[in-house]
Amino acid sequence: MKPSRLAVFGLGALTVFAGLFATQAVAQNEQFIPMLVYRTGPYAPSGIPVANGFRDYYTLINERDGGINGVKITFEECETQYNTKLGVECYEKLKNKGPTGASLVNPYSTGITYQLIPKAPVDQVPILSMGYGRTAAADGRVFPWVFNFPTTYWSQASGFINYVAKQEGGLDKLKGKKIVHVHHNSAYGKEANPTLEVLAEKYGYNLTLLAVDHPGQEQKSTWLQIRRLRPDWIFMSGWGVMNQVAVKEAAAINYPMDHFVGNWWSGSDADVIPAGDGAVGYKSTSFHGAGANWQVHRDIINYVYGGDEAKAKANNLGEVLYNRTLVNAMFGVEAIRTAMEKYGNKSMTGEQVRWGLENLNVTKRRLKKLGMKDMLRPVKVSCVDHETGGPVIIQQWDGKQWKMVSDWIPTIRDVVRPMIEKAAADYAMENKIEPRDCG
Amino acid sequence: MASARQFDEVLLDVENVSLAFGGVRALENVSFDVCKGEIRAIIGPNGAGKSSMLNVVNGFYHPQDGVITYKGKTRKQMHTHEAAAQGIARTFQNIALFKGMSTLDNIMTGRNLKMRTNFLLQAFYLGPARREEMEHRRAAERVIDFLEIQAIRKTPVGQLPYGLQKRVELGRALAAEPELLLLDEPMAGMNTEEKEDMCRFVLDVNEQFGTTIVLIEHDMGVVMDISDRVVVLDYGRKIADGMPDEVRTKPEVIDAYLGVAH
Amino acid sequence: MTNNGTSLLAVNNIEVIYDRVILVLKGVSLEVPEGGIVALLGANGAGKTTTLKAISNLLKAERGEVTKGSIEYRGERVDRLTPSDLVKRGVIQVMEGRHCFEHLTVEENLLTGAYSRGDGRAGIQQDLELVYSYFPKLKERRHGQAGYISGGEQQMTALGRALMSRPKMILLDEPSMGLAPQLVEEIFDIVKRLNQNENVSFLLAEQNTNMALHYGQYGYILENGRVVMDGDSKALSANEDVKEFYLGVSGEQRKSFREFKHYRRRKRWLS
Amino acid sequence: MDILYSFLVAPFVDMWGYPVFFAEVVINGLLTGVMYSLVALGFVLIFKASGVFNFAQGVMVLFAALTLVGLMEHGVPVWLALALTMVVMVALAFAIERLMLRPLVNQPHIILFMATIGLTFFLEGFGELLWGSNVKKLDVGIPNESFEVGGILLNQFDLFAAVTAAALVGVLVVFFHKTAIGRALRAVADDHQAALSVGIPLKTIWVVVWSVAGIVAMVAGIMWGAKSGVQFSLSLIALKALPVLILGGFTSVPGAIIGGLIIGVGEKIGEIYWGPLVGGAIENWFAYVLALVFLLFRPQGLFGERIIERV
Amino acid sequence: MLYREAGQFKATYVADQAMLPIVQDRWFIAAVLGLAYVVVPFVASEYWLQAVLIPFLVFCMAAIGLNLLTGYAGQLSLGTGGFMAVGAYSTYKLVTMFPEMNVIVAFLLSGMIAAGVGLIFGIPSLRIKGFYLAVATLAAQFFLSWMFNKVPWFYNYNPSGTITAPPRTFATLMVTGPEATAETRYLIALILVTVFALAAKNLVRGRIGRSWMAIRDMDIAAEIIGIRPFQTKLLAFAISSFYCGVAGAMSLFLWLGSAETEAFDLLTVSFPVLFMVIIGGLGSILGSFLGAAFITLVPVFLTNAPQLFGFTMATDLQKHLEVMIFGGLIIYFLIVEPQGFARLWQIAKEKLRRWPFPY
Repeated sequence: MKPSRLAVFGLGALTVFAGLFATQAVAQNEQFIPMLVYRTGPYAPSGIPVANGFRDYYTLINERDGGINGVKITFEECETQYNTKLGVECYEKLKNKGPTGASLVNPYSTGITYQLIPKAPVDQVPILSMGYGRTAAADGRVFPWVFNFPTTYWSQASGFINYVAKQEGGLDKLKGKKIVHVHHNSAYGKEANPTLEVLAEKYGYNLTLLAVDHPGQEQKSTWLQIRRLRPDWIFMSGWGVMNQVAVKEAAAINYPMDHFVGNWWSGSDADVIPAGDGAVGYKSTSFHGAGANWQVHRDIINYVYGGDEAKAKANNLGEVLYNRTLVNAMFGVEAIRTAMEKYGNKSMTGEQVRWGLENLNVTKRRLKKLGMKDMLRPVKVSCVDHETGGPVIIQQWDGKQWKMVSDWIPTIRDVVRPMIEKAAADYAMENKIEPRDCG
Repeated sequence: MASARQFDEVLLDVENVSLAFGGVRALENVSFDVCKGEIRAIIGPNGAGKSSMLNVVNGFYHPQDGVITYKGKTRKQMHTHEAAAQGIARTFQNIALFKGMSTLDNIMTGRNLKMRTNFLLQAFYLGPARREEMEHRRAAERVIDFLEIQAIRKTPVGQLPYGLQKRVELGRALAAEPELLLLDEPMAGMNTEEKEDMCRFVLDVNEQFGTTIVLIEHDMGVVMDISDRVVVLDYGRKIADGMPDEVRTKPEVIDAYLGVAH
Repeated sequence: MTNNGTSLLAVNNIEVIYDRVILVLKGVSLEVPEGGIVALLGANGAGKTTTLKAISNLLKAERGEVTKGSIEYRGERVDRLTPSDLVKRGVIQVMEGRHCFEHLTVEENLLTGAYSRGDGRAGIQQDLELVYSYFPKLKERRHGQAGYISGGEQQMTALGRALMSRPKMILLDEPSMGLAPQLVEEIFDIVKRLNQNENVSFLLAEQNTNMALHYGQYGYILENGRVVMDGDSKALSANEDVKEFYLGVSGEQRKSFREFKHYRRRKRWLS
Repeated sequence: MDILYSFLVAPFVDMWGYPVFFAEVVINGLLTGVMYSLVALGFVLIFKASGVFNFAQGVMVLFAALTLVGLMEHGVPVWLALALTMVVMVALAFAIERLMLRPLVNQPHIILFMATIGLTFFLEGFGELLWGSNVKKLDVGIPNESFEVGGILLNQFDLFAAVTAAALVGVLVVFFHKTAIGRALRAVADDHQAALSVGIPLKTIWVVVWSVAGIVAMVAGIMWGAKSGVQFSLSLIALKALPVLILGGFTSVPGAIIGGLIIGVGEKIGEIYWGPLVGGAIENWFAYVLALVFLLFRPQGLFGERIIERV
Repeated sequence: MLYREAGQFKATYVADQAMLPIVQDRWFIAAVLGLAYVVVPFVASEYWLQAVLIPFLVFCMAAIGLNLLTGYAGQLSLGTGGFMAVGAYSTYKLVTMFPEMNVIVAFLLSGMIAAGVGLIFGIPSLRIKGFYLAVATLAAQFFLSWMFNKVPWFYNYNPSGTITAPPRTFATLMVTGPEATAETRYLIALILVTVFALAAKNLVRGRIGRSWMAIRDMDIAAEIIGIRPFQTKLLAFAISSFYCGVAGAMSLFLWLGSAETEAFDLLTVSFPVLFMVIIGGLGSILGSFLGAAFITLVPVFLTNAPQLFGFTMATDLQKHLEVMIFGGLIIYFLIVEPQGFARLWQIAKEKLRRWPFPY
């Protein structure tokens, strides 16, 4: 390259960079929600339905209702590739957009959530990490800005034990049962371990923890160990390609698939499709209904896709993770709505949305109105409890789709809650946080 | 022709050294001595074990058999850093300069053993480190002046023509202020003019600093003219040893190495 | 060059630049007649190797470029061809420092030379025998790894490898480098025989002026990227400057290397 | 003492006491190893013939599998999709030669390595741009039933993969050592410039090698893709091939296989018998430590060519 | 003739050995430093500091560290992420065990711990060379991240296994934790990088740098000169790991705020740092900066480019194009100048020196 061309290149780059400094003009009466998505990279199969769910729900609110009480939702996607560092970059880029900045952030990644937790009070952007992130954040006294309702990993694990007990005919039948937890060898994967260990002590089942190293393409040794152990139940906290391989390997060693239960990040359509028929019977937990036969889906087909059902299906309508983000988007929108009841129908600030989240009360009636009747359980958040310890439900893959095969299974609050409070107190001490008084 | 100089103090004595790689014998029972202050040449056909001999002397190869006496101390084998610390320096057949560095840096590297300051002082370029650096820079400049390579001081050696690289390599060896200098084909690939220059440097080093020199060379003219004594190797064995004029008339040497033309 | 009309290779006023900044050849012209051995003499760094590489088109691999002038082989411009095209036309270079394929056996090395030929196994086998007849030592070492044979054998391998392509013209770079006197002679003898028996022309870059002028018919002297003198071997050998600076002879006597320590005459053709 | 016992004695007692299970571990290790070798082979091919450590090999596996599965999703029959994918891989080889290798001829290894990283990024984007990032099921009709032989559970698919890999290696060994082009490939690996000078056209050689590596990548893509579905993560199996390569030597086709087998068996035994003592999931680093131990005794890898060093 | 050296004579060796003997270079560096220390903190938005400049500085530090090892001493390492993790986790442990400890002191101590770990994993370099050596460093990478994940002591037994930088002050100024402003964190990072870049430059132009380069260029010759290869390589491993360790501590405390081992992954840290070193220029401190700039800033630029030019496209399409262009640019720059940006910079200077004459 000649120096002149180099100079031109450099100058061009400089001008463009300088442009980044300029702030953009924003319209009033809009509610901005940032969307950290991962439509590419190793976790894209999960990220695509997640991103589409958010997009479709916000669009639905704008198209059907004309926004939240007349305030239009604006949103912008930023690609993170599920990479923590890109996630933080996206967050920084989007947190001040819109007339009032980001209303709330749904990080959709354990790593990114952890990064944002300390920043939230400073930036005044509440975090809604629905069913993931830091479990201890369920203690609203230490984590006023973080919400993880309707339920957490720890509650989920206790729900799984309750489900096993039910299948086996009572909690007392758990004694001597062999349960294996196959988990991703990361902070996320290990979340359920303490709960399962505490419950093992309490109910007397034998727990074996088998870690699978990232990314989990090769799990022969794990499944050899399982073949030798012959456990009665397997619980799995997997992510990405690990799920698909695990399901395939389980089928290959002829493990009874209906005793193999994934957590709610191990039970999406993408996890079972590659295994083909082998996956039939595989179960997973969830906290919302599966399928596309809810009112909200019909609304989306009509308002978002102009009645084009095929196109909606091509955009993951009704898939597990799609439904999950509909629920997630709904919680965010309802929190904003709650805040507006107090602060008036205009753009809410992060602080106001935080109040909305903390005072969120999604009732059965409200759910029906939203087109999500029975799709999930009502949720009522409080200052102390940002989790609500909601129940889980078990879904099963029948070769074509996920079907709910259980009732709502309660979680074991009296075991989980003290653990959460202890973890939160430790965090508060280490980071010199004075827990607030929730009266 | 060299006027027959007289030397009596033995600096290096190699006795019955044998060296083999796998099954291949590179040296077999080779003995010779090098006296302090002389220029000693080693000649022989390619693959006769000449370079191996140098490698044994400066500790890069460890002979299976034999002993080496250097400065009165006898040992079975040298270690490279020992050899370097005791004043043995060398150049290589295929130039072994540090290609990414400048001429000056290459020569400064030759003084490495004489430098002491630790890395903390260096990292912050504090007093002693700076003083030491300057002191050795002066020494390096003396070598540069001596070899007349001032103009290429800052040039990366990879960019230098072959002849100059050879000269820089000599400079690097000289910078260590060696007592014994091993030169492995210092004039290979040079034309007459360059060889003349190189000879001049070799002789000057020998005369001015009293450095003992062991030299491998193929150009018989050079060997005959500048060396005091010559060892001839063939297939790892010594076939002749003595004054240049004696050696070149030996029929074994003519058969194995010189050919009829010389 | 005087004996015109049958020029096999003609280099006309070429200029070579490395890395887009360093000017190495500043207008070099030379000719090689059919069946001739032409020597290219000069100090290190004068541009001999660069000239050869410019002809064989190996420059590009070193980020060098022929920016001016032309190179013709049998009257055809060849400066835009790839090295393998040139080998097919019969021009092959034997690089300085041998460059054998270390991990291949000697015979495999030789066979790579036949890569660009299309004339089947029999022809190749025949040429292999021919090469072995010139270099009987290689036959003994045919299954040895080329990385482990001696320098002289490597030079033979490199030359033999070039022969396997049935060349009309070999660009030979520093064949004598690092070789014992006896071997040097052997190599040059083979060059001569190849020239006579197989009618291969040679362009020979060489430090060993004595040898080069002894075996070559014509010579060019290169300094600092320019041709400073040319002429047939006899004329060059008789030139006072060549005698003094390239042959090391003053008057009728070979000068001792000891003498240069004290006195030297500077060159007349300064560049 | 207890610790010493549980590390040094108990695992062996276990192996001895349950020989059938131990055999199953070993056999599964071997079969996994073959799968690693399939990926490692692609690296070896390119390294051997052009001295390039091809960082993009993992992405080429993904790209080939994506192309195959993408075509099949569009209703192209399996055999035709296979053929078309091969064509695509060959076309890719042409493009790589023209746009990347030719301008970088004769550069140091590390630079070519870096260029393949650029290629990795490019192919990552390009593959997913063409075929999307969603996970795709790959089924080319390889049987996938498990059956038990003497208490050892075997899977047809794994056996099929092993046979395929063995056949590929056989073909490649013959190709490298018995054909003129194979010889030329090795010559190029030794010395680009010398190869050029004797008239070996680098262009052709590189296109051939990258095409073959592309086709090997396709085979690896089929085998691995059938396990996990075709998705981005497929490109990460390259990491599994690294210790295999290092152990087997970058330049040896049989080395890739033996290395794969050693790593496969070694890491399974390590994980199953020693993993639980330290909390499990040790396979990743264990494979490297295993390779490291071997290297300390043979610095050029098990079958790598000897480093020829002269002064 | 903009860039004239002519007329700048050096009368002493001290002046001649100065880091920047040419006056134009000194002005240029002064201008860059002025910009970085004075202008940037006032002008840059939080996004710029937090998402662009601080990571850039962290990676500069790591790249300098790796360049010392790979570029100067010639030892290929893929363990950068592992050594950074050592730095991050030891700082975390130190700061939580001794809450009174000055955080910068903790950074330096962690650097030393990382140096110790680097030393251990450098031992195989005695026997293993080149690409094969990568296995030792990869073993380090995987083993270390496994260990920090597996041994709860390292993350103070917290159930999530994630470490969070606690708020700490440096002479009343809040430098870590969420309360610390981006400007403060940026300046601290900048000071660290400046000091250590200077130290690195001093090291490589002195005895130690020369022995490293000697080992890199021709280990046998170096050995025969009297450079002990083992000690020299180990020193390179230790010092390089020290830099990486400090970079790791910086990335946790000044940039990310919270991390698990995944933040020091092979694919997201070790390889990119190696790319920076190669594309910036092996064996060049300036190159480390240029390489870090290329690898961290170009993607940011590409992400933001479409919006700046006023057109929008689907997120995934944009990302795919972005990745493709980034890959293409790497290849393009390598073809333009295989020896990296540092060399390109030199050639540009060379041209300026002669400008307007062609040669």
